[in-house]
Amino acid sequence: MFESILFYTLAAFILGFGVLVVTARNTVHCVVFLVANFLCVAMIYVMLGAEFLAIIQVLVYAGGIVVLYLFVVMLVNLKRGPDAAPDRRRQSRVGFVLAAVMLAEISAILVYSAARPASAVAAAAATPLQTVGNTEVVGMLLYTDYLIPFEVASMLLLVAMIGAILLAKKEI
Amino acid sequence: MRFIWLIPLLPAAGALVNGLFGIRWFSRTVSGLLACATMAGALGLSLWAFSELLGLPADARVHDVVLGHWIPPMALQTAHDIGMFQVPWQFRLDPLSGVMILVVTGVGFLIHVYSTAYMKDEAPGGYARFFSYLNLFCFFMLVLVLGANFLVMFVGWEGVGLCSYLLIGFWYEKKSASDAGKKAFITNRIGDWGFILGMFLVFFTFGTLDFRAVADAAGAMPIESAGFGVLSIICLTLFIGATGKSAQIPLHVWLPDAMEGPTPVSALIHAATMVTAGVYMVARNAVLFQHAPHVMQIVAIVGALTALMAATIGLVQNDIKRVLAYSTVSQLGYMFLATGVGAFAAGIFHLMTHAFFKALLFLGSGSVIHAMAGEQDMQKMGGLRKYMPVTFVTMMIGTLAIAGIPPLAGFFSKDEILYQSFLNNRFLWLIGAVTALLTAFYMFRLILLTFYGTYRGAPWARVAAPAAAMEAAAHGVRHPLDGQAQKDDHEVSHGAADVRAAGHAHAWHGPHESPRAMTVPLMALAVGAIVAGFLGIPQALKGANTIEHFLAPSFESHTAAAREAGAGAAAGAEHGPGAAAAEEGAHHLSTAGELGLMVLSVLIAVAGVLAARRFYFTHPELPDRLAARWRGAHALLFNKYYVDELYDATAIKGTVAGGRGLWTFDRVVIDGAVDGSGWLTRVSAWGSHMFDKHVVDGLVNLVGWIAEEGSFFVRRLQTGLVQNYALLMVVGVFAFLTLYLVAR
Amino acid sequence: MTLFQNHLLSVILFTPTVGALLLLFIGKERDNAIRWIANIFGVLGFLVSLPLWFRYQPQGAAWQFVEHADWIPAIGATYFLGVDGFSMLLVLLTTLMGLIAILSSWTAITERVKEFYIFMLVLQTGMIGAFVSLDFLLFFLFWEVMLVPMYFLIGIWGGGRRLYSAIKFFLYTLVGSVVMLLGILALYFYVYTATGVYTFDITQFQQLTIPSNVQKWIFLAFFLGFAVKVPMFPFHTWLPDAHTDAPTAGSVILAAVLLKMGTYGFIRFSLPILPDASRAFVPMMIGLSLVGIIYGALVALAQTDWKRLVAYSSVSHMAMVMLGMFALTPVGITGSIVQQLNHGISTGALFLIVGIVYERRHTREISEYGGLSKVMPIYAAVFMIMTMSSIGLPALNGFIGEILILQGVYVVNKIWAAVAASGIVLGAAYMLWLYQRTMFGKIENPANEKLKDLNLREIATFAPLIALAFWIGIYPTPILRRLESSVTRVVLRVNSVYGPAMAKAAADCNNPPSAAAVAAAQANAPAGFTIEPPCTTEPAPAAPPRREGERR
Amino acid sequence: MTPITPYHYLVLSAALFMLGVIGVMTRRNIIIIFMSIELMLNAVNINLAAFSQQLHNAVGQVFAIFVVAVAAAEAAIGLGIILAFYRNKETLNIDEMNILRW
Repeated sequence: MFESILFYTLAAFILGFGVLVVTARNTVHCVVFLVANFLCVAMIYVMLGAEFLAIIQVLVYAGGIVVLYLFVVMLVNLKRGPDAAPDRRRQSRVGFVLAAVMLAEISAILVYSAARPASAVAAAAATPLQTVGNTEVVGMLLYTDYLIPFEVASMLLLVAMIGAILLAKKEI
Repeated sequence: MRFIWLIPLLPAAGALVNGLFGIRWFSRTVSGLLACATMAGALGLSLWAFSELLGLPADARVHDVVLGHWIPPMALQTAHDIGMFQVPWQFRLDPLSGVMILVVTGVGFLIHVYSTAYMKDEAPGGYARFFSYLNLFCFFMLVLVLGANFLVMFVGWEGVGLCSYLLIGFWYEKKSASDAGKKAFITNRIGDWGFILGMFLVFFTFGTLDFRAVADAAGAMPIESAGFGVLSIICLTLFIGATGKSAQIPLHVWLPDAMEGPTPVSALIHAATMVTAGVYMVARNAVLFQHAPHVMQIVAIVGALTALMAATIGLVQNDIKRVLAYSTVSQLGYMFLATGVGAFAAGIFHLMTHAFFKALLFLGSGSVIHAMAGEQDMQKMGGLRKYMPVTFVTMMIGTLAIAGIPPLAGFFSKDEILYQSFLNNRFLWLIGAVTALLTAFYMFRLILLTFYGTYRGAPWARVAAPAAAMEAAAHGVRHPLDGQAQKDDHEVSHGAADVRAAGHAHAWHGPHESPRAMTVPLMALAVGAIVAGFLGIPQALKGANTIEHFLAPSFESHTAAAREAGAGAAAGAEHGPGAAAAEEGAHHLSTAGELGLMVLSVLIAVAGVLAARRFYFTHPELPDRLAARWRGAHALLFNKYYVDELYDATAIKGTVAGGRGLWTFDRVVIDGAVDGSGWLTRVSAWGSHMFDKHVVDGLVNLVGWIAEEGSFFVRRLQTGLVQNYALLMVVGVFAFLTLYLVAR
Repeated sequence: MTLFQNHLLSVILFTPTVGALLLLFIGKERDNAIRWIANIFGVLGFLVSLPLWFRYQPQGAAWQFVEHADWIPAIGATYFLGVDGFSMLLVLLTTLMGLIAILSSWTAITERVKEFYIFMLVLQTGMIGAFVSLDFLLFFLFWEVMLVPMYFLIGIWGGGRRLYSAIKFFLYTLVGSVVMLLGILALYFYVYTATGVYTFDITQFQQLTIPSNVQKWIFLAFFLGFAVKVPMFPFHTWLPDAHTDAPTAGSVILAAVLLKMGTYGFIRFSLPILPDASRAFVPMMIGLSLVGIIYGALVALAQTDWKRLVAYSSVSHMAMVMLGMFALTPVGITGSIVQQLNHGISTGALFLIVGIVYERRHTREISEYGGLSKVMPIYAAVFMIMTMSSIGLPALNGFIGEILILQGVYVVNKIWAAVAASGIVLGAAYMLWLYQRTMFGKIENPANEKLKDLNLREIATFAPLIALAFWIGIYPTPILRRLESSVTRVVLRVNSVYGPAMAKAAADCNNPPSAAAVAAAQANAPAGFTIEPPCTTEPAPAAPPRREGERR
Repeated sequence: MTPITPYHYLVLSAALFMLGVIGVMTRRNIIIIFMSIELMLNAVNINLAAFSQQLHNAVGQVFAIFVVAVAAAEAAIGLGIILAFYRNKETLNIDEMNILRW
């Protein structure tokens, strides 16, 4: 019961902040709403038993990436509003409608599948929950089976870092 | 005698040193001395070698020296089986080459000495160049006579041709000189064509090129009296070579022109040595020729005709050197007549005596020309007897010798030839006798026109004006090295062929006796012209005919059997199978008959002399009257039977025109075909280009056009707006989702 | 040093390439540095090739200095180098003439110096490569490599209608070589069907027995490729143009080495690989050669352009080479090879001679000259020697070649020899006329009065050629000995008449003459000379080295 | 009230994703579009975490971590590009990023 209440509350916040992010006029406001959204998502993770992911979410997203956005927003310091001259060929309304219809379709699919759960999913659900801590499991996986992707990801980050420096510098 | 190879190499060394260093750095004295010293050394070595040769028993007078391989053995098909083609650098000293090296080095040495004075007015560079060429000539001539096989002989054969070319064209700035050199070389080359073909056939037939081996092999073959066999063809082709080198009909045309060279050159090369190479070569292959009697006949006829023709031309020439040149051609004809009738020894004997008196005559004429400051026209001489007594006396000796007045050298050798031809063929004897008459006539014409009568030449300043002398001196000082340029002046003023250097042009004090260095060789040669004949006093005169016996071994085949046969018999009575054949054909005359012939030939000579005296001394107007009366004949003779003109009009013009024609053919037809195929390629390229552009490319363009026009609408989708693309993506996802929903 | 010992041919082959690569790194404007480096590599190229002469064993294996490595295993192509006496001499000729050509260009080339020398060096690699390749595909590669630098040499540094000439040269040769490639491929696939092995190995080709109708077609294909290169009448017209318009160094290389590719091809490929066809085509080959001898000489007589005259004399001389070759006798083929060397030496020198005055006067018209003897005596002397060498004066190199060729031909057919010998007369005519028109007479053109005689560098370019001319003329034995085994091998393939004789000579060789005979011969010899024993003939040729590990 | 099943999470994530899509398609400020993309990534992460929990398999979380890493990289690069773009064009309007057109 408590879980349900928590979920719906969080879902409402998430979607609400999402709508605000998408619709807010002021970019700084957008960023703030985004942070709130991320925090709520982190709580969803906790609900899903993914504590480590939640921590990461808070640290990296809310702490790192969003700050990056803020910096950029400050740096560019727009003089003329980006939405001043909309291009009429963009048909944003079509996109809006399309997204809504798709959401409906996906939901329909989900509802339909929820009515007839697949056996495999049911079988997996029957197995007991993990006995050790979540972080330990994730760590074991990351540093054993997924070591190479992990290293590749770190390479990617390094490259991204260098690339970002190069791009952001005024004169190379 | 192991060092006979040094005989040719000494002059070669002299030529090399003079050529490499002398032209640049040596003074006249040094280069002249060097050249004379090498020749003296060669002469000394030759004398030594010859004396050693004499010391050997008569039938073993052969010495071979092999320096090494020239062409190592290689298998080659011959007429019989597969033989080995190989040529060693091999020299051979035998009686024949022994006589020849003495002639070459002896006369050569004297002419070298003579040249030191004669060429004195040349610039030092030209002087050294002259002696370098002269030495080189002696080298090649010695290689020619010492070579033990055809190919080594051919080295000398071609080499003397080269030197002749270089020396005739020594004053290369004159077109006539370089023309004459070229003519000599090319005419010789035509003869060489025959020579090398003969040489190839010799190898093909005998499998060797060695003279001795060839002679031995040929001696074992039957005499080809019935028809033209392989030996006859060999001899004929070799004889073509000999006609080129020895200026016989039809290749005689180069020798008179060769007088463009300096006079010592004419004396050495075109009288004494090189032109006799053909005779030497025929004599060297005596055994071959003896086995080809038909060719012998041809040789004799060609020789006789040449002798007669050249003598008739000599009658009317006015250039002193040209008279001598035709005389040389004529005497060479005699030598071929001798070899043609089988009297090889007589031919070589005449060659030797001729070398002495003709060299003497040429050098004498050089002395005259020297005295006349380059004048060569006998019409403009006369009365020179009192100005240059030594030259006169020596030349007179030479003339008497060539005319055949006993007891001078020419008498014995010429008489021997006439006697032998009388034995062989009376008609040939008749031609020979007529030629002897003509010879005596034109030679005395020469002497009379030159030395007797009154002086008809250009006047000269009796007392040299001091100013002129000083000017000449100053000129000399100003242009000490500019001999060529001064010579040009001279040439213009005299227009003569044998041009001398400037000294005379500026300070000519009239005809005068030549310096010691020129007269001493004259005297030496005069002595030779007197005594050389005593080597061949015929048995009819109680002589021993030494030279014939000495040379005989060189004209026989030396198979073991033949040598034994020869050793057993009395000397000269019975030769090897080859020589015997010639002897057998001849019928011997009694001693009285031989003496009668001798008296007859002396009478003929005297008749010629007397006729000349009548025409040119006592009644000097006669020749002109005769010439006027027989104008056609005179013109024919004066123009040398128009042979030059004939050759020029046919062979030379024909070849050059052929060359031009072929060149046009080359450019138009052959290159035209190449360019034409290039043009065709380009035309077809253009055609396919057009096809490509309008048809193939047209189709491609059509497709492109359709695509372009069709895409004009579609391209509107490409707005460049990122969000439009995103929208399209979403549409796609939407479509898939819808499909999923509908299809499931 | 082992690299040098075991890979001598590779070292020789790539020394010029190294030079060319080095030149790439030199600044364009440093002309003198470029010249020095190019010359040093020219000399170096010659020096490294000298051991070939000394270490070649005339009685040794058929192919010496062999190198073998995979190149394209899939099609059986290998990097297979080796020389016999014949190709060894041509390699030496190439390195020497390359050196001389480079040396002669010091002042003649003033524009694009760097490119010029690079092309020269690359060209040299191409030429050497063609001579040392024992793999047909490798040979073809080098054969084509030669074409490109030569094309640029003519097209960029030439004179007159240089582009026309360059393109003509390129296309003409290319047409020939494409047909030749067809022949090579035909041979290649024939060998595959016969033996089941894909190979381009020439030593194996030379042992095949191919049906004579197949041989004929392949022969014709080869003929076109090689005849264009020789060049034989009537495929010769590219030569005068290319020679005339090429720069001096180009003409020298073209005459001295490139033309030898054709004759080399005939001797190396056509004769031993296709013996039946070679015999069958003798009348055609001899006919074309005889026409070429006379025709080239007559056309040379009509020339007014100095270089063109020499070029046509080349046509005549190369026809002589072909004549000797197709006599199919040991002497004829030996003479043919010697004459190739001679032609390289004397015609190369003649082109250098033209180049000397062309550099000073910038004209090749004969009528522009005259009387040069007076102002340029050394030059005149050199020209005289080379003229004599060219017209075959005895004791100079040209004579040896001509006499061997003519003697070799004579024993086969007397008429052929007689006709060919008349070419010698014509040769004297055009060369002496040229000499007279240029060297003799008075100087009538004021431009000639101040001409400078040869300087030391120019003398240095001629000195080796003159020395060689005399050496070959007077003592050719060392060269002829080195040729014996090659010639024997070819003759045994193509003209089996000589088999027994050569076997006998080999037997003689094994039984040296008695000591007494040697002593007797030695007694007659002058001091300081030794009589060589008559044994020089190579024993029947040893089988070429089999390749270990046959690959597909 | 029904218990919270993975399907709830999936619907949530789909809705969040569609919000992101709408943002990407309707906004013209590049920064906001980027933030919309972040929303979409978060939606995916929720999805992964949900399945991880349902399948009792931590691999989903591992992937989510990778997604976070990639998102960080993408943000860094993307923002760098934005800065560069802004320096050149003085605008953040996506409509003016249209020079890639045909």
